Amino acid sequence: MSPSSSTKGARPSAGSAAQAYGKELLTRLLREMMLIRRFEEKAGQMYGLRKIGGFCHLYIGQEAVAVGTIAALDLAKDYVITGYRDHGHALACGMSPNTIMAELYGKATGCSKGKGGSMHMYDAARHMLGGNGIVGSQIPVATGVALKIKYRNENGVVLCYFGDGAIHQGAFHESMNLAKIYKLPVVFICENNHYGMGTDYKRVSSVEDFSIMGASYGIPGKKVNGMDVLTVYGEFVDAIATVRKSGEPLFYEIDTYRYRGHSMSDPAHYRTKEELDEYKEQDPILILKKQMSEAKLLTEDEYGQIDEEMTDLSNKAADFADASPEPEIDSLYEDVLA
Amino acid sequence: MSPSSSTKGARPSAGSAAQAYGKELLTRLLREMMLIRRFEEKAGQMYGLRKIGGFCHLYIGQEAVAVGTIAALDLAKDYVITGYRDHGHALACGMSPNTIMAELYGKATGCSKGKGGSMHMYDAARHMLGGNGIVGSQIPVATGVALKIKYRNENGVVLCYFGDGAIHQGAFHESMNLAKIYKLPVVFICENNHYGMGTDYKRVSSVEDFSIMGASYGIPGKKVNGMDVLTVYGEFVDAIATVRKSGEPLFYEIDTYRYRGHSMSDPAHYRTKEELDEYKEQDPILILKKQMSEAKLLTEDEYGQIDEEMTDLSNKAADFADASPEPEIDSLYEDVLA
Amino acid sequence: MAVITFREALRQAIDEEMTRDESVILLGEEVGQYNGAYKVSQGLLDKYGDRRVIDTPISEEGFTGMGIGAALVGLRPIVEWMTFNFSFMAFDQILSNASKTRYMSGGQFTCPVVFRGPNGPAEYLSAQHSQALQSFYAHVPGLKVVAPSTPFDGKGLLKAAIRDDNPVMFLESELAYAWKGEVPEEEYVLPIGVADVKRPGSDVTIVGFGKPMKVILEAAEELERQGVKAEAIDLRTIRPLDENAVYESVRKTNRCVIVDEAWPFASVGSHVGWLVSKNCFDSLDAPVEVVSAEEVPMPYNHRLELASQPSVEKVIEAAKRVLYA
Amino acid sequence: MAVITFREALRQAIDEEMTRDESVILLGEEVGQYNGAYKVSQGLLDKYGDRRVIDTPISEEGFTGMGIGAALVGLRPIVEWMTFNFSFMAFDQILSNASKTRYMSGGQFTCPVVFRGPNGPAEYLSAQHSQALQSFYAHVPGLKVVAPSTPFDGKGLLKAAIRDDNPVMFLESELAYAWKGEVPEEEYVLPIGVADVKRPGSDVTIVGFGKPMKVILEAAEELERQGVKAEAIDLRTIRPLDENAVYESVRKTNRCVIVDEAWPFASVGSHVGWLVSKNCFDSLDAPVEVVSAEEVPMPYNHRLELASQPSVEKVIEAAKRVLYA
Ligand SMILES: Cc1ncc(C[n+]2csc(CCOP(=O)(O)OP(=O)(O)O)c2C)c(N)n1
Ligand SMILES: Cc1ncc(C[n+]2csc(CCOP(=O)(O)OP(=O)(O)O)c2C)c(N)n1
Ligand SMILES: [Mg+2]
Ligand SMILES: [Mg+2]
Repeated sequence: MSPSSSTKGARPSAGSAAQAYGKELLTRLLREMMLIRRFEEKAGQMYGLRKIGGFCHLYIGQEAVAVGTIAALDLAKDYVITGYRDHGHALACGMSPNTIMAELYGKATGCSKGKGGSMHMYDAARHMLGGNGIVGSQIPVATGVALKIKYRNENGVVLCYFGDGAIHQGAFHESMNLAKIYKLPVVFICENNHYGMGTDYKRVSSVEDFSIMGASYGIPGKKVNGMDVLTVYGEFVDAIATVRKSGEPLFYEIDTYRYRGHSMSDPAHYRTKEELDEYKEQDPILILKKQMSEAKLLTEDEYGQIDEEMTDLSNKAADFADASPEPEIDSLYEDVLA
Repeated sequence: MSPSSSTKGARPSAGSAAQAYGKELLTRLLREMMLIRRFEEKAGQMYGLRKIGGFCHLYIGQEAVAVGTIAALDLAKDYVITGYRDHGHALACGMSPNTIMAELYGKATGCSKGKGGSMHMYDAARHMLGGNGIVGSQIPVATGVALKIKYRNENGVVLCYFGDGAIHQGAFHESMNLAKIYKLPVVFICENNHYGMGTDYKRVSSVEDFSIMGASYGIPGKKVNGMDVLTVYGEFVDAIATVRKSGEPLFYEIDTYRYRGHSMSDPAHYRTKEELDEYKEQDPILILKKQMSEAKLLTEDEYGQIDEEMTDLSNKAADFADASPEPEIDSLYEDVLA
Repeated sequence: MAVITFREALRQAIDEEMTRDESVILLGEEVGQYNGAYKVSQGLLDKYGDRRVIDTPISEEGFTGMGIGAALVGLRPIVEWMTFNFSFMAFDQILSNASKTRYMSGGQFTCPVVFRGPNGPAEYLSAQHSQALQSFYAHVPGLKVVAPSTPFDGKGLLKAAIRDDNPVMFLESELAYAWKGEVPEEEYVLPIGVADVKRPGSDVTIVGFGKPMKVILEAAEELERQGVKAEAIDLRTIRPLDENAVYESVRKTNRCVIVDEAWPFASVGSHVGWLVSKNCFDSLDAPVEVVSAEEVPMPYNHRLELASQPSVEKVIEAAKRVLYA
Repeated sequence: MAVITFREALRQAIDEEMTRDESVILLGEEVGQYNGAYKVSQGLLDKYGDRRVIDTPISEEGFTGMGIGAALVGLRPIVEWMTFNFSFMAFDQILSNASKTRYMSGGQFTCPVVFRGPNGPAEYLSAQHSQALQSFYAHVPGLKVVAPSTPFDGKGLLKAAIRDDNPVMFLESELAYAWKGEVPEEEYVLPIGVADVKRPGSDVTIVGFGKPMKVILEAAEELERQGVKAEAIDLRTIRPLDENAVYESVRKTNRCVIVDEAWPFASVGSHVGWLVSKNCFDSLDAPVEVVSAEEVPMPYNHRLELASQPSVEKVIEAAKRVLYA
């Protein structure tokens, strides 16, 4: 991988890629993206009904990133760690919609027993390490996870996600250097959805192409189109194979977009309707649907069925959460210390 | 200035440069470097006699950096800020050896009334802002000083010094970005003396040429030979003119070397005698002396006289410090709040 | 007097001081174009332009240091942290530079910077975003720490903080931004370091500051209904502390409860608890009680998060304990 | 029993635990090739190699987070901060991640990491390098805080800290590294959370921890000469606190002095002062005194720096005050 090559790489065209990947894989990617989409929509609705409170950062529009990257992992030995916009990554790691929705409801059946909420999805068994609410704070932690992988010779890889806003934290700089000097198997992934809250990333960034920042650490950096899940997946199959072999870090800027506001209360006046619409035309689900249809790997019927299934899973997750018990008051004092 | 050009720039050769700068300027640079050298030697001796305690980071070997850069400033409107290895910068800013030595002795006549010590030399009037003991902590502060210069349209420049060890702090990364996006008149200067305490910078750095790190922030970066004061001075006359005009930040890695241990108690086993000797052959004072002699701007006598004068100033500084009173015990409670 | 929100009172303070003194600037995440994450800086970018109202990247260590540097050479920056939780990123800048440069330089520099933003629990935000962090800053010589509980106090104290030549930590609250209160039309400034008796009483002294004053005053009302006259003292400033105001009251009531929504260990609450125990030793008829947060990170679940915080019931119970009632 | 230095006792603890448990690693600035800035890790790189003894760049936030991450997935890192002053750079990692991940994940993760290094005033180091920082960490649920005062306690408690499944802040002292004391040849581990009576007495209880225990014991000797029997209690662990050990003593002596070399406001010292005032209310014959650092950044000048710290004289005076002597 050469440093800072452009968004459109030398991969096979989407149509032929679809053929090559085959129906099973593509259907899996589609199902996962659609599950995230429907789940998030449901979560948004339930937030409106005050079943969910506080911050709730939806991932709608960015599905191809979590799904395309995590699909390339083997979570028996690999790990995922991300920020507060974490429902998508949690679902892509195979966490059940029920446990995630229950966590959003603050119920005892949630993955974190109702103590974490939207920003803190964890699943120790599936190697999902959260869910960090502090911008950039997960990046140093990721290097430690990679250090353990290396120490134990596990041949695993850590995917560490953060936003375009997080890249200006000192934690990014320190972690990139640490990962390089110790040769740690971690892929740093900047999900550039163009905004950190209300701030267009160009307003607060010295450079527009973050991928060049890898050069300061001798880490290959590359920018990838994050609206096309096959591009993301193809890139990450290679990337992860590279890291398993080299044991060394990589850096990706994945270009993406969030359709909703930063959190639930954000009217998003900082961007135009035109910009939003433009991205919606590149919707990752629509793109994959089109690719699959063109490759004759998906009928409208099949699509409709998947949609229904994912909607149903999301509704059931809400029902599960609704029916779940509140945590006992005494649980307040549990889990502080081991 | 082009990013990451090599150590040896396109400047005139040393001999002709010497001619061009003229005797007055060269003598000034020589005197300042020799004052630092003799002062530091004296401080080292007095430390041995326990007149000075705690950390005492000598600048011997690095004189050309502080002298060559600060000579290009106009301290009526420009500012200097550095780390704990600050005696050299303090002297180059024109602070009196007496006040600095008295501070080292912890006396009431010291620049900080005996409260700061070796690491915290300040002179508000001469725009010397310290003297920061926390590695990298002065770098964000420098951006604020530059912000004020810009805010008040003062056409000044801030020189911000830090070590090869400090460059791996998050503060460096955050400050570079801030300086660029706000277009702040600050020159970030990494004094690469090859070691952060006992650590060879190559052991903890992803890249060997730090000057390339400017590219992550769209800031021109350049590596300069810091053993030759005329190279440094020439470079900084240009750099400061550039910043006064553009109002934008620059980044320099200045290659230098410290002859002594990190602080007084460091036997410096981490480097070879050969390496040290090699650098001593490039001694910045010897080089300038040679350049001046060759250009017939300095006789051995003149050199001897300067040496004597600087030794004398340093001895007198020790006498002054010795004779100065201890601070009153009640001064303990002063200067906490304004 | 106009009745305005806490948010508006703070905005007025900043606005008036920016008009009054050209060296005052405001910087932080989303303070400009977005008009503030919690809208305290609404309209200020339009009014003062991006030279004086500066949107920053998410670089707390960097822009906090930038505020400090600008203060050391003559500006009077107001640094907004989106919340105090993010001040951890800037902890070194605050401790090593803001609080110490004056001392280390033998008084050569002043550092007139205000650090402000919401502090303390809000709702449904869980552990990393819902913490009361005053104990950390109250501990540090070289800082002042202010925590107003009403729009009136907020405006007058924020103006004082901006005019103060020292670094001032100014603690606000997400939940209190919408609270309303009377604020005079004419200009006023309140002194830093002076407590305020928010409700006079003779049976028990209840001491607090910031958002929990609401809980205290509600508890005091309920106690009144039950025949107990509680005196409610609002410290308003944590550092420097108006000790005498507290002692005067306790010497009258002989009983003291302190409310602090921070964790108790090494907190402002327990510190005042020790001060009162020591300095009113002969007046106290009962041990001093501290009502604090439970010793746990903040949970997300609403019932749990409420259970972890000081409440009207807990304050009443504590008051009854010191009254042996 | 061998008489060894504090430094050597700590080194033995690390060495033994690294031999015992392959998941223990050591990382920090200069811990390897340089054998430790204060030589605590002397010889460990040679013995265990750079896979287990890891020199880091000066990136406290980064390598602290690295230690936390490794701990969350099964290693047991010992993170050395060259001094606790530099932990400010890593404050977010400690507070937001080390202390909270277990809670936020509903107990799914443990974080068995030890953060250690010298804390508290040394000599001639001035404001940024000479501070006692226990108050910050003592405040935080989810952390344990240990501060031994002898080589024996140091070794036994460091071994316990390394075996503990929680983040432990382990506070050492530059000046105490050279202190000597008896340490058994055979293996032992001391429990975290148990105080120790370092000197029995009946007239006044003097409570402390860490380096100031030396001052306390000297003061107790001098008091003995003057006919006063002071009981010296070494907390050893600050969080969790062995409250009962203190109360038991105070209920016997009826008088209490606490010594804490940190600033007093919102400190461990004043917190224990409140606890004792409250829980020994009926036993106390005098107000509880706290001997602390003066409320100033540490000055460089030696006379001033000594004047700013707890001293034998100050402890004796405080003891006499509570004895009305
Ligand atoms: C250290 C810190 N500073 C500020 C915040 C408040 N905050 C939460 S999300 C956010 C924007 C982050 O943007 P980005 O990194 O681009 O991620 P995105 O939300 O776009 O996924 C901010 C400022 C925070 N949580 N942590
Ligand atoms: C944040 C922080 N970490 C560690 C230290 C201890 N320390 C003091 S100087 C130093 C080495 C710094 O090296 P470098 O930046 O290269 O500067 P030099 O000493 O070579 O001038 C270290 C680790 C410190 N003062 N601050
Ligand atoms: Mg973003
Ligand atoms: Mg160096």
